[in-house]
Amino acid sequence: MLTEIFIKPFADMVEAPDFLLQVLWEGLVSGILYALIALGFVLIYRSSRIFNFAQGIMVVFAALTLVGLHAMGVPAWVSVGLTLLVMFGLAVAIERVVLRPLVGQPDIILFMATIGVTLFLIGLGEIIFGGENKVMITEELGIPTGSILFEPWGGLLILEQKDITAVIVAALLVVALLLFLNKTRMGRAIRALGDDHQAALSVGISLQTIWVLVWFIAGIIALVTGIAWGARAGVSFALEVIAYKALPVLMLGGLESISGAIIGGLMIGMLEKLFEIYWGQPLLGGNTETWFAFVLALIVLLFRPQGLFGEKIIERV
Amino acid sequence: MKDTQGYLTADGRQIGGVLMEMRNITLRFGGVVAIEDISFDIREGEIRAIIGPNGAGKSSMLNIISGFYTPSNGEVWYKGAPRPLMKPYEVARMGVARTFQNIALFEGMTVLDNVMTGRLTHMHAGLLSQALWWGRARDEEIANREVVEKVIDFLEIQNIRKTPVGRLPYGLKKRVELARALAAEPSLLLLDEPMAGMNVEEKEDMSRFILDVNDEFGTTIALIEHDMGVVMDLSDRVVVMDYGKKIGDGTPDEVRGNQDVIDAYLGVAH
Amino acid sequence: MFYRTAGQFKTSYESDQALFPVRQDAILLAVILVFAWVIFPLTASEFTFQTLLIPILIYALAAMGLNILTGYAGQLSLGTAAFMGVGAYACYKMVTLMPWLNPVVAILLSGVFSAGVGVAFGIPSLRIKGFYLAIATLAAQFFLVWLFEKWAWLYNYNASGAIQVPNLTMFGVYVAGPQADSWVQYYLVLAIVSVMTVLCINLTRGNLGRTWKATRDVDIAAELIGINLMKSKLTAFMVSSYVVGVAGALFVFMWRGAAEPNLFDIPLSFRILFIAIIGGLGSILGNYLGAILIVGLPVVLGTLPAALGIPISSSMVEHINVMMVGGLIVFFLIIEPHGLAQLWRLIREKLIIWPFPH
Amino acid sequence: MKHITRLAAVAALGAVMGTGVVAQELFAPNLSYRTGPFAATGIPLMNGQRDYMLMLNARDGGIGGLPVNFEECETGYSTEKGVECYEKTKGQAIVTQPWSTGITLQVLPKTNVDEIPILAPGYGFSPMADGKVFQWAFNTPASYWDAASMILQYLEAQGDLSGKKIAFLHLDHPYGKEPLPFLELKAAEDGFELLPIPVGLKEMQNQSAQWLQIRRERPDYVVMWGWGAMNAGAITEAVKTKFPMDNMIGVWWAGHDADLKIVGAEGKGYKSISWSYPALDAAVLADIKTHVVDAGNSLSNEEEMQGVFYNRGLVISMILAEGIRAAQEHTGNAQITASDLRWGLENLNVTDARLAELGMTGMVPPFQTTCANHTGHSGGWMLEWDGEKFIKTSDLLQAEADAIQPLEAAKAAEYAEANAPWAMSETCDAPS
Repeated sequence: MLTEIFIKPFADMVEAPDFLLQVLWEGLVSGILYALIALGFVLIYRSSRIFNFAQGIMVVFAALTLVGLHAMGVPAWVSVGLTLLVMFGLAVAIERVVLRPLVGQPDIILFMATIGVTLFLIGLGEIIFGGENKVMITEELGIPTGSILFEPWGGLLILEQKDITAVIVAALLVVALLLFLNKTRMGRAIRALGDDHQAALSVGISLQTIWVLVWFIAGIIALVTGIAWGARAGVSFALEVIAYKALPVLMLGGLESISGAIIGGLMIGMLEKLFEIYWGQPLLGGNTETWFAFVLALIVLLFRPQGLFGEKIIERV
Repeated sequence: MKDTQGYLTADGRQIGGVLMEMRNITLRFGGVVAIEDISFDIREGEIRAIIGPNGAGKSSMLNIISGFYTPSNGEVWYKGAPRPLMKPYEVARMGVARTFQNIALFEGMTVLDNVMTGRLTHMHAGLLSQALWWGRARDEEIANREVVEKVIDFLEIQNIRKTPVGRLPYGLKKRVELARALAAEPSLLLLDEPMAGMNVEEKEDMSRFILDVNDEFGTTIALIEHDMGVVMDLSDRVVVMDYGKKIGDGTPDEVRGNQDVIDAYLGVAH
Repeated sequence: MFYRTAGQFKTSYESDQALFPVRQDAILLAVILVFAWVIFPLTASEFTFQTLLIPILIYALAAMGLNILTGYAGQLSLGTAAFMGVGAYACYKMVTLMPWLNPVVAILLSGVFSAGVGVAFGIPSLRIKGFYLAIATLAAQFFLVWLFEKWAWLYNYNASGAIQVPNLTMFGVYVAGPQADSWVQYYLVLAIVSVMTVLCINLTRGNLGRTWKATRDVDIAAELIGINLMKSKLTAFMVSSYVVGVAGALFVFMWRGAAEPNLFDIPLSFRILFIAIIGGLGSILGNYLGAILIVGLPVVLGTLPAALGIPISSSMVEHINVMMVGGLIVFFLIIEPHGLAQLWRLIREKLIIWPFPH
Repeated sequence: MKHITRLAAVAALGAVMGTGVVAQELFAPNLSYRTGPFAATGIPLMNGQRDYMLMLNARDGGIGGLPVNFEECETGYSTEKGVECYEKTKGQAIVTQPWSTGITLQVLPKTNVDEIPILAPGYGFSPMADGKVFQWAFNTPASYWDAASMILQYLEAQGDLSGKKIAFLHLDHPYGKEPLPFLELKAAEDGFELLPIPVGLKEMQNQSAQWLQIRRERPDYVVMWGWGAMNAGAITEAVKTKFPMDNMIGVWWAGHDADLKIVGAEGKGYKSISWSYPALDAAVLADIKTHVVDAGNSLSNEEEMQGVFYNRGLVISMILAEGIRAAQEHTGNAQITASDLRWGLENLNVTDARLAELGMTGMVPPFQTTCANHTGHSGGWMLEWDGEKFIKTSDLLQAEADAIQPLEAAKAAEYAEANAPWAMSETCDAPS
């Protein structure tokens, strides 16, 4: 039994390094998508202390809008533009209808409100778009769909071109976001908001504007995530569950840390895949990915309550 | 070692032996030294003040007394024996009660329930008894309510008994917090800036209550205060801290004449 | 007028601590009890029993369990359904391993197992706070549901992986399983839920309740006035999980009749959280109000279009239902973040001084 | 007490539904799911079922002169909602069509007490075939064990299975686990290695771990019991992993045109066993076009109507309609009760001739039920994806009755024992 746990998995890894690489690659692709969703959470949390559970449904909503518009005959890239417009409208609506009346309420109330928004969007989305699984307009958007084969060590490594595209686009998005947050006035205001509302206000941008903007950015992230994930398995409401995968990332990386979300996402993506393939499937009957990330984050937090990237908190009275 | 000899205060009260003694206390946070090698004692029945300018380490000292911080060096002696390393709640159970600088009342509860939490350390009924509201739980609830009502009468907050504390004004909140600490019937009562943020009238009220508590129940009180004036009238002996060091210790009159203290308060360059 | 409290004086602390210091409250409760114990059972249809009366009681109990943890002790949990599952599976194992066991005893004992598991998963609460803890409770949620799937012993190696409630009798009457009559199950649920409610009220108004609330409001201050935070949080996890576990056992044995693992997945947890929050955190009454709204409303909405003769497909009704529940959650949070119980409290205060404006 | 509440239920429902207790119609509700994660596969089936009944109402004025009230109660594939729908409809309904194996398992014991037939064509609990034990349950015309048996036969025809490795990719849900007992039995008998790979409900769209496992284990075949979003997920992953499509076979619920369209030509060679086939030239389709589509009453669309699932929906409603007709002829009344319908469903005889009369030639193999045999074991065809649509690629396959029946009897007896006291019909000779 002990060898099964401690020796065999590593022996397997060494024996088939091409397979190990494939596992890591799959983990990386999932991880980057987790990171993207986690980023949406972090941005909103930093600027408004809202734990936005609706991030998952926003992914679905954005993807459905895109596909739906295209099905109506709108050209692909115009659909992307219109979808962004819809996401902006959604951001404004959420700010007006939900956030503004709830300013100053306890965290848990705001959290519940986002769950309310989630349900509302599910119902609305199903009425508008219907529940059928839809095909993401991958080719129309000019995303390459083939795959690239490598043969390292005489083995086989399959890299899907759309996964590669997803990784590149996600990386570009992250870089763009970091530039925006660090180099622009608006971006700095958003970052400052995380630390101090007054400081942010002194920049001369109203809180409302910042909120709308942040929710809109979260909407853009949702659209990118939706395209990338939808390209893999179609677009339907079942996509919503990937939002849960971002939660342990937040635990590990911290609710407020942008770099934490990225590193945490990649780490969890790869580790959960490794665990599932080398330990979960042979020893535990599989499907460990549903909980592995949570349990990992829990254990890390037990020893480092501030998360991997947080600073130690000195409690005061 | 036990010092049983007390002293007589100016107004003629007999102060008893040493209740608590701080021996060479040092506290460091990482590289920062918050308190450096401070010793003093608190005697039974006295009102002991710790004063000093902002950042002097007063609050840290109070936190050490109440067990919230553990000193990096030095010992805390309590009731004639060194206090082992313990959790804050264990310290509280040994008879140390306190109030907080930025009021820490339980906002979701009524005044009565808040004060009742002061009696927690005196209630021991089991889960089952409480669930059934029968036997020990019920008896305790009634017995402790009587104690609490006495405190409520004493602090003159009868009329707000059933009001949620969230609705009270600042000054009353401070008084409720004092009530909660008093309800515990502590051997040592710690007051963390009891007058902070109060107007003159409220300060006078609070001073009166502090003196009455000390008078009526003989409770030993240690308080820290930023504002020198009130404290001098109130306390029997004063410790003065500055930049984590003790710069004076004695009766208010002695301290007032101390050059170091005057410098610290007048902000003479070090 | 009806709620005038003038003339009702308390002469002892004991009577001041009584459950219903105001007489009208007691009368109102008596009326509700008569409805619950006599009028509903006599008049309710099978459909009403199965879709309104029984589930509302069970959901209210589950929410009460969650409320103890989240509303009273301030520890946000998103894993309620998993603990219900522990109760349900424990009950299933007990009645299949020991068929002679009285079903009510089995249901009450099954809470002990969920209490144990609850304490184990409550340990992180000593170090982790707020949303981090909420996410941590999701670890329990996902891990336990996975375990229900994979641990075949739990469902007696049944090929479908689901558990099926056998026919159980008590004093010669069927109380669980397909042979049991709805009204029998209703009375049983009502009795258990009533008793649990009284116990919960006692716990939350006494010393333990104050300990929990202190932990919730200012945990540092709570510790400095002598509260052992570990004990306070873990007893909250224990009591909460016990209640939730009993609710889980009732859920499957007195209502659903069968269960598959993913029944205890996150949507159920959220549903119970909605009930607790819409009803009012830190309130016992609120759980009932929340359950009536969240469980009852969709049922009523579902039958409305047909009753009014509006030609609308059932899937559209369902979509609108989901939207409405989402919208209502936001709506109620905006008009009264402290829930329906607080709304009732305000109305009651108004009634007490009515007809005088102040 | 029970009687009173039952009466009250009927009265209340009558009031609520606005239909009245003695309505002149056949109330045959459907526990549909057009929402939720499985809606994608549910909608075409529901549309097919609905259109067939609407067509009968429009063309023939219903069945035996009485219109069919084919009301849908939305479940979203949630068991809880399903039970609610069951309770809501059972007062008047002559049948319950639970969809979802989860709901079937839940209402199965209830129907035995409430005495309402369950019609679960091609799903539910395989031992329901044993009509002596499951008096009220019908999984006509074929069970999951039939499916597993036919798939194995098909594979055996490609070469001996002993020493081969078969991965069983399934939804981790009662539905997906259903064929396991039979597959395990056959694995031991035929000497192949069975590798069950569960897909959790949350992983339906992200099956990379499962397919990495398949890549590592290198099975000769992948047999799939998938549903909803899982099918599309699995098929895209299979294409990506370069698993030979020829060696991948799904159950009939994993043969949905829309799922394959996502991969298009790359899915060529993928197979699905099926007891129904979209015979697009069948007369019934023309009738539906005339009476339902042209009248603007269909919820479907042209593309969907050419698919396997829509046409299967038609067959499902046909089975119910035939059961009703048989019951009407037997009792001589147009207004039949739930227990009359049970007789009807136990005495189905859908022959080739009858199919021709119905205009459904080639859409389903002929089958016959009896009191003891509630499945009928119609057999099925292997369908293959040609890049654009599914085509028949085999002759009619028949399940291996010898292997299935003892297992059915054993599992049925086990079920009855676990649910004792369980009402059974000891003899199948007594008239119902």
